[in-house]
Amino acid sequence: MSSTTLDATALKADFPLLASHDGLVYLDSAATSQKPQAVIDAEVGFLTSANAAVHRGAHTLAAEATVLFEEARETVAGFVRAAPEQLVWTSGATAGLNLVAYSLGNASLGRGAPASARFALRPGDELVVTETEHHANLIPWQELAARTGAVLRHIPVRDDGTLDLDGAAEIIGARTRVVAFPHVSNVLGIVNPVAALVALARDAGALTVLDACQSAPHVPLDLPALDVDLAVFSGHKMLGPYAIGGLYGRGDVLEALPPFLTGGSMITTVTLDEAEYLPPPQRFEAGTQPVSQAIGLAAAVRYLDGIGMDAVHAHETALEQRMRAGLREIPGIRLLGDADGAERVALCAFEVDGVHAHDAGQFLDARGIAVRVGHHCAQPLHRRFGMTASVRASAALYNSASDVDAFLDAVSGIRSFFGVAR
Amino acid sequence: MSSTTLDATALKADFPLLASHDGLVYLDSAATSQKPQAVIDAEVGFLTSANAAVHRGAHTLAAEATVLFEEARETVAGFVRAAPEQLVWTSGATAGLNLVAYSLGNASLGRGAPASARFALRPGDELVVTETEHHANLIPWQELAARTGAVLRHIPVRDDGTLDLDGAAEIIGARTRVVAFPHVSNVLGIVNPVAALVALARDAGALTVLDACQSAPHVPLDLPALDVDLAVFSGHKMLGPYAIGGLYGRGDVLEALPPFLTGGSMITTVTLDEAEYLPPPQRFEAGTQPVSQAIGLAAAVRYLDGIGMDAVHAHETALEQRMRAGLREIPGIRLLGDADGAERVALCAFEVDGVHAHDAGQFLDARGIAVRVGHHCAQPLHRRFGMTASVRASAALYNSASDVDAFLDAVSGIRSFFGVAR
Amino acid sequence: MSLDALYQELILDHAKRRVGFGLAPEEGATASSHQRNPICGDEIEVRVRVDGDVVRDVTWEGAGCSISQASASMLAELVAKDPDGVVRELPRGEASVLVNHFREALRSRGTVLLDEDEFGDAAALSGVSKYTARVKCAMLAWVAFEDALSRA
Amino acid sequence: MSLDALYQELILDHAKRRVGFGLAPEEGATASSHQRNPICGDEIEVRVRVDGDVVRDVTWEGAGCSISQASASMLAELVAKDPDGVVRELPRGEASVLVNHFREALRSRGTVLLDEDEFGDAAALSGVSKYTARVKCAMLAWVAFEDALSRA
Ligand SMILES: Cc1ncc(COP(=O)(O)O)c(C=O)c1O
Ligand SMILES: Cc1ncc(COP(=O)(O)O)c(C=O)c1O
Repeated sequence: MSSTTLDATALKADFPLLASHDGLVYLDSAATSQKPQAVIDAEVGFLTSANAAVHRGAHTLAAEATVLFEEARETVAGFVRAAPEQLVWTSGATAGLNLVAYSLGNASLGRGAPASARFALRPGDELVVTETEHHANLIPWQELAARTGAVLRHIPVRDDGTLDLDGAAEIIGARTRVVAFPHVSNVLGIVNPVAALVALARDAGALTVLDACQSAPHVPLDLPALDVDLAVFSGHKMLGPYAIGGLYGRGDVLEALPPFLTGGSMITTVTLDEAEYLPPPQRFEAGTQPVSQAIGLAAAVRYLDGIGMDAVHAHETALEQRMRAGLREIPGIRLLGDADGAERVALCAFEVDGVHAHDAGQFLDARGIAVRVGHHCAQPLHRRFGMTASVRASAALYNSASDVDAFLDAVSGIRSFFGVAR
Repeated sequence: MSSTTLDATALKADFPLLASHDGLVYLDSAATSQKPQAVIDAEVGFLTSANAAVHRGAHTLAAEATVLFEEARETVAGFVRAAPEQLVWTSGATAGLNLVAYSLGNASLGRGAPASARFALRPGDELVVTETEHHANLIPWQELAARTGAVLRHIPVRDDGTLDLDGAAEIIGARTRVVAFPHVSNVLGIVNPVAALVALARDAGALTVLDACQSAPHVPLDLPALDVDLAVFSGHKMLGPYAIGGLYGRGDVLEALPPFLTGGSMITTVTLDEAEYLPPPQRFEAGTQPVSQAIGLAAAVRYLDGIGMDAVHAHETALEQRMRAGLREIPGIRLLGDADGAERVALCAFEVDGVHAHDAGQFLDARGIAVRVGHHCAQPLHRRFGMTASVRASAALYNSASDVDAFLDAVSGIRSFFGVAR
Repeated sequence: MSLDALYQELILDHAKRRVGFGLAPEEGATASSHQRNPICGDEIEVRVRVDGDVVRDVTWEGAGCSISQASASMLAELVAKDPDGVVRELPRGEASVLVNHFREALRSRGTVLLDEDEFGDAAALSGVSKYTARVKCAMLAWVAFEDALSRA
Repeated sequence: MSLDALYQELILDHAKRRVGFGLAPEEGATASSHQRNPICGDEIEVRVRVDGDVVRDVTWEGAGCSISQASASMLAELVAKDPDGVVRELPRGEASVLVNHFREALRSRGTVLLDEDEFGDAAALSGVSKYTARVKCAMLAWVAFEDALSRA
């Protein structure tokens, strides 16, 4: 770790919720992260000193607000190494994925500029996702398939949690129009081989869509270098506010996609009967935008960059190894997707033999440890592993080794409390 | 005004931006309102003491957050006299109107439960809006028409800014499937005759959609009593946070509409190939919701209710009359839709003879008066009145009579500054 | 509240004993209801047999957490069999009242307790009402019972 | 900055005089560009006539605020006619450089000023760069000019 070490216990002081909840071990960051004071201050500062409508007014406040809003776009785009015009604000990852799916649906109905026609789907065309999807990267494609007659196919996952690339190579082919997959699954925590999947998709001439929700807060991201066409992430999972997210897109792809949401601020000329649309990113940003949230998210990525994503990643990798090694030692614990040597984020999902996930979670909660229980919006993945629910512990930069130890200690007491340990 | 008077100058102290910008006359509330400290405190309080994923976790924080989030729904629903399950969170009015338009589009493609079929549009079916629409209540219907083969028709507006109800009665008929209109236009400020339009729509068996963006912050609203099927409003225009809004729907209507955005937290069972959806409101709330924003919006409506919407309305009516009377006296001012005796909110849009709106706005800004200039996302309405842009002054509860006087004084200097006054 | 107060012996015990587990064959005036908890994916099927105005039998199947399993077991015992296995004869009307009282207490966030005379072992579920995220777990079987009854 | 510094005499004067207003007939190597400001709906049409490597003529039509009208007028004067009406012969390459310098100064938020020797009357538009919301108004004609030139 050397020069990239970080002191998580000191960092906690930056997070008012963690600082004020003594003894709380928050291991639910994959659901939503806690927010540093800097993010709260940025948003409150904007609301109390510069709040006004952006891209619309000529008055001083409005001009100031517009500048701050567009600077936030530059900052957040820079965090994923993108140009500002490649970043579309959304209300979150779910909204971003729906944007893409509906935009393709609109292209299929003949909407958009002539260039949009290349995205039109026809019956028999194939959309490809993985068996590991969060519902947000699954149901929008199911619905798009149902609306257009396209067929949805799934890349299988192996028992050890890695994607079956041989299977992927068989599934992705001439009929494939879209390949959508998670950078990191929110249940398995494994960093998927983006380059291999992108290569398969490129060969097939398919559009690639990356769900970067669970990687953006944890690993250094260079979206243009990953060479995907589109990618989404959510602000609230990366230390930022709720109700904001980003959709990254290659210039030529965004340029050719028809609009999704329509309304104010995304048009040039509107008559009663039709409208002409602005270029990206505005084309996809109808109506009043999440202005203070954009400024909050910019503060969040500045905070992350201040620490350094390499340091964050190194710290979290150490936590992950400690957590996984510890869980492997506890009798009656079954880890989902426990591949050896996989590159991961600090996230472990597991079953406790003889104890329902809800009960296990309740037991941990009573010991001050906040984890998530349930299917984590990934029912097909749980079914694939023969279960309906699991316990998931997920760490972030503010967790320390002692958080992990407290968690492991508590987990080792679950089965005896519920009378199933022998 | 009697017992319903309010002291706007005292109220300003509740709004940190107004309190700290000495001499600022903020008359751009129709674009976005300023936020009282109570709203900021509610959101920050949540983020620093109870922040966690809602409807998902079993741990203490998550359970607390869920309770606060659902209490916010009750509060905001109560503000418009609706039941909690009749209120769907959206990211704003634009998103709410797109939700309705896309949901109808999905029904037209055979999606949704069998009950959704009654919303299916066929070529030749008619959608009706008014000539006064904000682009947010126009373009989604243009696009829906283009996707389904339906025809979009427009209720004309009279020179005095009132809707032509005779025209409406001719347009709304057996082919009409949807009638969408603003409660209050964001350029004319006139409260439209909801009952008359709803009666026409009901007779035709059409769905009614009310854009309540510009009424919710200013007049007491009882959406069930207005008897519309669906209605939308935006949080940021009613003292609340950005990135949140509400969609109100009658129970049977929401129950029958197919989902729009899909993803997590809106389903019961998901397989790799299909999903079953929860009842409303969750069916329409895919993905992580604007949690802290919902709590902020609840604080905003509590603040408004604390003052009393009757008092707010009475105060703003007085401001409106002062502003309109004053503008009518200034040579070279042409008010848009200047009907006598119309019920209005405190909003005046006007042209200054010989001076472009942008220049007029700049002049006012230099005198500390923030107004909006441009087409205010209502190009067809401006074209109808023979112009491309206007100046719009819009007040809210925190404006005082002296704000209006300062505004009028400045307006009367515009033409001589630009050398067009004789 | 401590964890032991939530997971009382009686609850852990019922979760294991599972009174009424295994659906009775469909005969006479029988109706079933299938309910799901969308958060964890747990499912339950509850079957009732009624005889004129009287609830004769409640059986169930399903998997879930110990709260949901215990709650189903306690419901089955309360409605259809007393602790000694003697068959009860609960009128339909009273069964609905029972469900309503149960719902009210569970949604009360700890302010309304379940009465032992009325609820028997199920009174031990009072503590769940302070854990708002677990109320659904305890309610699942009761909602299924109410729904099945309405169709029987 | 005061309003008078933004709305200098020269600007208000050009907004009225409108040098180059009225599109010249299409003849020779002519090209036009139509640009809109989506915020206020203002539109402009700019037409250029080139002769080999030399810009011969810039004319325009459109309505807008005084900044946008003055900017178009100043551009027409600068590129095609000097203040005494004598025709200039600006090489294409220099014209692009001019537009780039203009854009740079206008986007600089007041840190880069327009040089009077290079820009003539248009140097009076320097002040606009502090009003970020008005930069589009001043740029409109120049963007149209650049676009027309690229197609001529
Ligand atoms: C009448 C009307 N409808 C819809 C909208 C759109 O609201 P938002 O931009 O908050 O989505 C606005 C405000 O811009 C409005 O004034
Ligand atoms: C992998 C993944 N994709 C998508 C989402 C959806 O994100 P959001 O709920 O913020 O829209 C999540 C989080 O819930 C996730 O973990």
